[in-house]
Amino acid sequence: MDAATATAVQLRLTPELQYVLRLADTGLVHAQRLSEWCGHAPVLEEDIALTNMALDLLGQARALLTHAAALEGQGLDEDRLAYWREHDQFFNLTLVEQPLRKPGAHAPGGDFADTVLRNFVLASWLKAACAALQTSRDETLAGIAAKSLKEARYHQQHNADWVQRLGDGTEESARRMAAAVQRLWPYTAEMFEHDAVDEAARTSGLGPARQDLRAAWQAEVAEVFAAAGLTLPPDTPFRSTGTQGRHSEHLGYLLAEMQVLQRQHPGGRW
Amino acid sequence: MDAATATAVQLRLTPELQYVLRLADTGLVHAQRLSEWCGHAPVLEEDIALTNMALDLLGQARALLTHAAALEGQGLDEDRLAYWREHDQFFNLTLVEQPLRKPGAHAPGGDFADTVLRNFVLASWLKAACAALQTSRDETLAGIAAKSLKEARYHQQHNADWVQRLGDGTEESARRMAAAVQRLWPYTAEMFEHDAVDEAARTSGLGPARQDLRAAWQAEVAEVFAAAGLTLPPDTPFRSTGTQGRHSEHLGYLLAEMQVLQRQHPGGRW
Amino acid sequence: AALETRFEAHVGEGGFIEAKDWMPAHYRKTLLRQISQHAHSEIVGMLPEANWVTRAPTLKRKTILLAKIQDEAGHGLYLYAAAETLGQSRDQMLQALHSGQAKYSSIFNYPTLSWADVGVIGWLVDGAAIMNQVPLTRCSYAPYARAMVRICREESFHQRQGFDSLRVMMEEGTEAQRAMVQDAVNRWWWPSLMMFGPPDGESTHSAQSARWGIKRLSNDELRQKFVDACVEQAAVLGVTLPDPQLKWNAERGHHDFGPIDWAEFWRVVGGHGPCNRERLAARVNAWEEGVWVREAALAHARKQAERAAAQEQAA
Amino acid sequence: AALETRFEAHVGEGGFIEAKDWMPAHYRKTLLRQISQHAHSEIVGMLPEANWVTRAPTLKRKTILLAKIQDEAGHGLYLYAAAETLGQSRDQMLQALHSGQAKYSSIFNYPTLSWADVGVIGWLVDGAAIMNQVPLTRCSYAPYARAMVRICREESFHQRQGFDSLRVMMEEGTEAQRAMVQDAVNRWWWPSLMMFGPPDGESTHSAQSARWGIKRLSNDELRQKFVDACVEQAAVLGVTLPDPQLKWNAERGHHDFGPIDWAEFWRVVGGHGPCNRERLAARVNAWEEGVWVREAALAHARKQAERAAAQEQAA
Repeated sequence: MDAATATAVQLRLTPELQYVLRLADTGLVHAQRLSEWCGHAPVLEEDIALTNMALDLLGQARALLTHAAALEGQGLDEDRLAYWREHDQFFNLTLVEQPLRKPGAHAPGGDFADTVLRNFVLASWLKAACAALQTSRDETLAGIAAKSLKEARYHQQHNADWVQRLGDGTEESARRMAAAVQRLWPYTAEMFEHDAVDEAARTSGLGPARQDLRAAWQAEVAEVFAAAGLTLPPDTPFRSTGTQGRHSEHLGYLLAEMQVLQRQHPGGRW
Repeated sequence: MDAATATAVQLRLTPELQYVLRLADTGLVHAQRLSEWCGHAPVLEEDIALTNMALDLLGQARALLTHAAALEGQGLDEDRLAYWREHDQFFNLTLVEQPLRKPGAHAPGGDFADTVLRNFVLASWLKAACAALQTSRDETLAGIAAKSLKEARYHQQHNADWVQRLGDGTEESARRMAAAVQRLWPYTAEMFEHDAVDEAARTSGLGPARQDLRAAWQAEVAEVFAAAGLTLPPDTPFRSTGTQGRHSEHLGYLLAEMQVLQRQHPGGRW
Repeated sequence: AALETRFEAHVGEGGFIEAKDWMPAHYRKTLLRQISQHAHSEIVGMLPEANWVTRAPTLKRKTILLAKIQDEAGHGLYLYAAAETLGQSRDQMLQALHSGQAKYSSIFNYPTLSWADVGVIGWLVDGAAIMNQVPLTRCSYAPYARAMVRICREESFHQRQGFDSLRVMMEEGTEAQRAMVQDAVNRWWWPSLMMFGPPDGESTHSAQSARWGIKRLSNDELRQKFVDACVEQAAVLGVTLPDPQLKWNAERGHHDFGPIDWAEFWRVVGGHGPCNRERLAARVNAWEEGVWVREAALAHARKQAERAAAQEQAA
Repeated sequence: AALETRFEAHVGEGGFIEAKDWMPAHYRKTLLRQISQHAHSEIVGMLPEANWVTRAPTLKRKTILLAKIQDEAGHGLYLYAAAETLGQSRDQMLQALHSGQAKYSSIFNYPTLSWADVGVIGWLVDGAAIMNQVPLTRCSYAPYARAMVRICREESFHQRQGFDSLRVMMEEGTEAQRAMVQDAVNRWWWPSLMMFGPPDGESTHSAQSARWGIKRLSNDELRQKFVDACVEQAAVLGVTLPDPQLKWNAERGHHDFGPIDWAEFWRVVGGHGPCNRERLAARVNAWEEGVWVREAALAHARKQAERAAAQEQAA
């Protein structure tokens, strides 16, 4: 990229592109949050596991971003998309931009319970999505989904085990896990909302609408929660809207950090 | 500024310029850290006091940066200096870039004790510096110093009162203040180091060498520490080097956040 | 009862009530709730702006924003002080806020997503607040009226600075900056209209509030005034207000405007807006993390008092 | 005594010792200290690199860095496992690290100030580590030797990736990028030379270490090899090594180089380097913040065992 192309990306957005970016950006942003754990996990084996999940999701995100760039048709690539879009052109679930280990500028951080819970809930969702995406009319997407499905199964299992260890461990870990559930739950509703992007995807055979994932996800989460002694909170009217490009106050800071070097060195080669 | 001037600044550095930037950048970075407290102070009156100190220091920094830009002679201004220099061209005391309220990426944050202590120690140093700078051969610098001196006296008094309240308050506050002293002390040595920049300033009458400030500072800090029941830690061989342009790992993150909008909107008008 | 009759007559004639005057219990309770919730609004309102102070794009704008946030904290102080004259301590009021019992202006439950939001908050949110507050400068409860005079003056200044910030971006800025301003307007317009409260038909307590000089114009009247003013200001800025039904009605002498999504209003007021949980959590955390500080200050003050007493005895 | 003689003979002939073999107490103690400190170095060494992972400038570089950090954690695992065969638990080793008793490679007490530091760490720091470690692949203690084989292979890969990252910036990058690389080299060169330890004349334990196959080349020999290799690599990159006395000496067949600031070395080893306190604090905090997690895992495992036992009894 030369200095002339080092400018903010304005997407030519279509429902199809937005659908793919929802998946790509969710993986990218969650991988970014997970990488904050490097060197800080409670035990060395989990440092490796968290980095492993970050690598898997980053790999999926790269494949999806590369594919999105091809769909978008302006000659973009994975890095132009990751480093040169502004917040309102990201379409990740708001859940994954929430502070994880590190506090936000004006919000507290979370603990290991928040992390394994978010990993479990997200992996369960991605697993359901990837399973359905294997039959996408888009062969590239289907191929990415097939590979991602294996990884999602592993992430789901690994983190389900931790949710149970912590939910049914000590009094303190149970308390922390219950608090993590309270913090996370409102953001799960967005995982199953339905809009024109979902409708177009389902209708055209691109992939499942988010609603279509709810039953399987709910069943698996309920099972693990029961084994962990956790209660499913009631649904509320709260709806996060990151998948529409309208985010929480946290994404701006995350992108400022993630994108800083490309902005400091427009036209740089790495 | 148009897009053509929206590029990284390469300073034509002289000892005189570096001397002025040491003061300017120390004020700028400390004001940035203090502004993290907006809306989070233990009591409303202290929210106002912290914001007040941030405003005073930011005002001093702006005057000093404007003057530095004039000295530098390339047609820069306060914003080109604040938003377009990289970390190795900032010359603040390493002390002020350390995490204050917000944790660093890989380092814990501090508490209110860390804040009032850093405020007190810094204000005492700035007071000594400004008192001496009133007789600078540089009339602009002398004028800025005279105004800043009044503010430094107030900041020193306000925060000395808090150091005593906390040092001689409850057992918990005493413990926290003692821990804050341990964390801060190693960074105070840099306040009194001596190099070619200090030597040139003293010799030419631009202003005091840092060493010249030690006696007054030490006496005032010792007095307040004694009243607060705090022990002056022993000196160690540790020397921070921000005043030489070689910083800790924290400045990079601070600048990424502070400079993000100008980098996202080169040529923007605000 | 005679006291109450005399009170109502005094207030009805436009008379003022000071802290030491007799007042009905219901008046005291209503004013306490309104003034303390106004104070809470100032404090919570610092947070969406504090969210951009470390990223302000020039040192001048950073200075202006820090000063604005500081003013808002100061407004909180005046208002807590005015409310305390009615017999509750600040700590009790904060307890009510932190427990979720007391409310604050629901506009602050929206996130500030770009720098332009800061200017738009100055233009629209402070604008709406001023329109709500100017009548209160003649509120019957004098400590509140006096606080409102100071606050309105400072908030007018804030509004002008916010508007100026937007004007610079629209007139001198890049295309991306203009798009940022328009996007901020799109997101803050309807919530600003909701700041005037539910439609008159659904509002409670209005009659009594009007008699006590707490509310001189109705929600809908204030809202209409605001829309009319903003249409002109939007034209100056060159932004579009996101309402396709916005249109001058020569007959009425006002601008017609589209329907407000009252479901969204009640959802946000009810706790389910974008930032409700975060705003309250930030205030609660600041309080809890400050317990040891406040306790230390008290302990130190006690020690100082004991030392002073001991010195007096020795002398 | 006879055992010891046989041991020394076996090792002297290049023989290997496994965990189950007899070994002198002093050998066990020395290997335990060396292997555990090597493990600590891997873990602490993750931190200066973790410092740049959220800011990696491309997704490919982020991937490479995450994988490198993951490898280093894995190296820590192998090495703790190897050290545990000598009779101490990982928890005990970590306790020694956190208390300041056990050391880790002092190079990690320097800050990573720019992205180029990441590439330079790959080139110089991993390069020096490999040079120190290759001889250890034939160390007499077999579990350690086997771990070193795996680690050296992975670290060679890391070194090549770091070098490649620098090469791209130097050959294809902007002037600012080239300046960033040169600045990183200026800051990491001398500390990398210090990784080989004090001059031979001031080193202790060398004779015994040599006999036990822990150390086959002296500090100065390894350092010279490193300098010679780096001069060639620096020329390929187009960077200048910050030593005006660096010069080919045809007589010696090696490059002469300038004096190392051993005062700095001892100051940093002694705890007063730029990041010593921060590195240790990060590890201690991770440990302490993880207490509740590890306790929960233990408690859960106990519950599962009790449930399994109860089920067996019922069946």
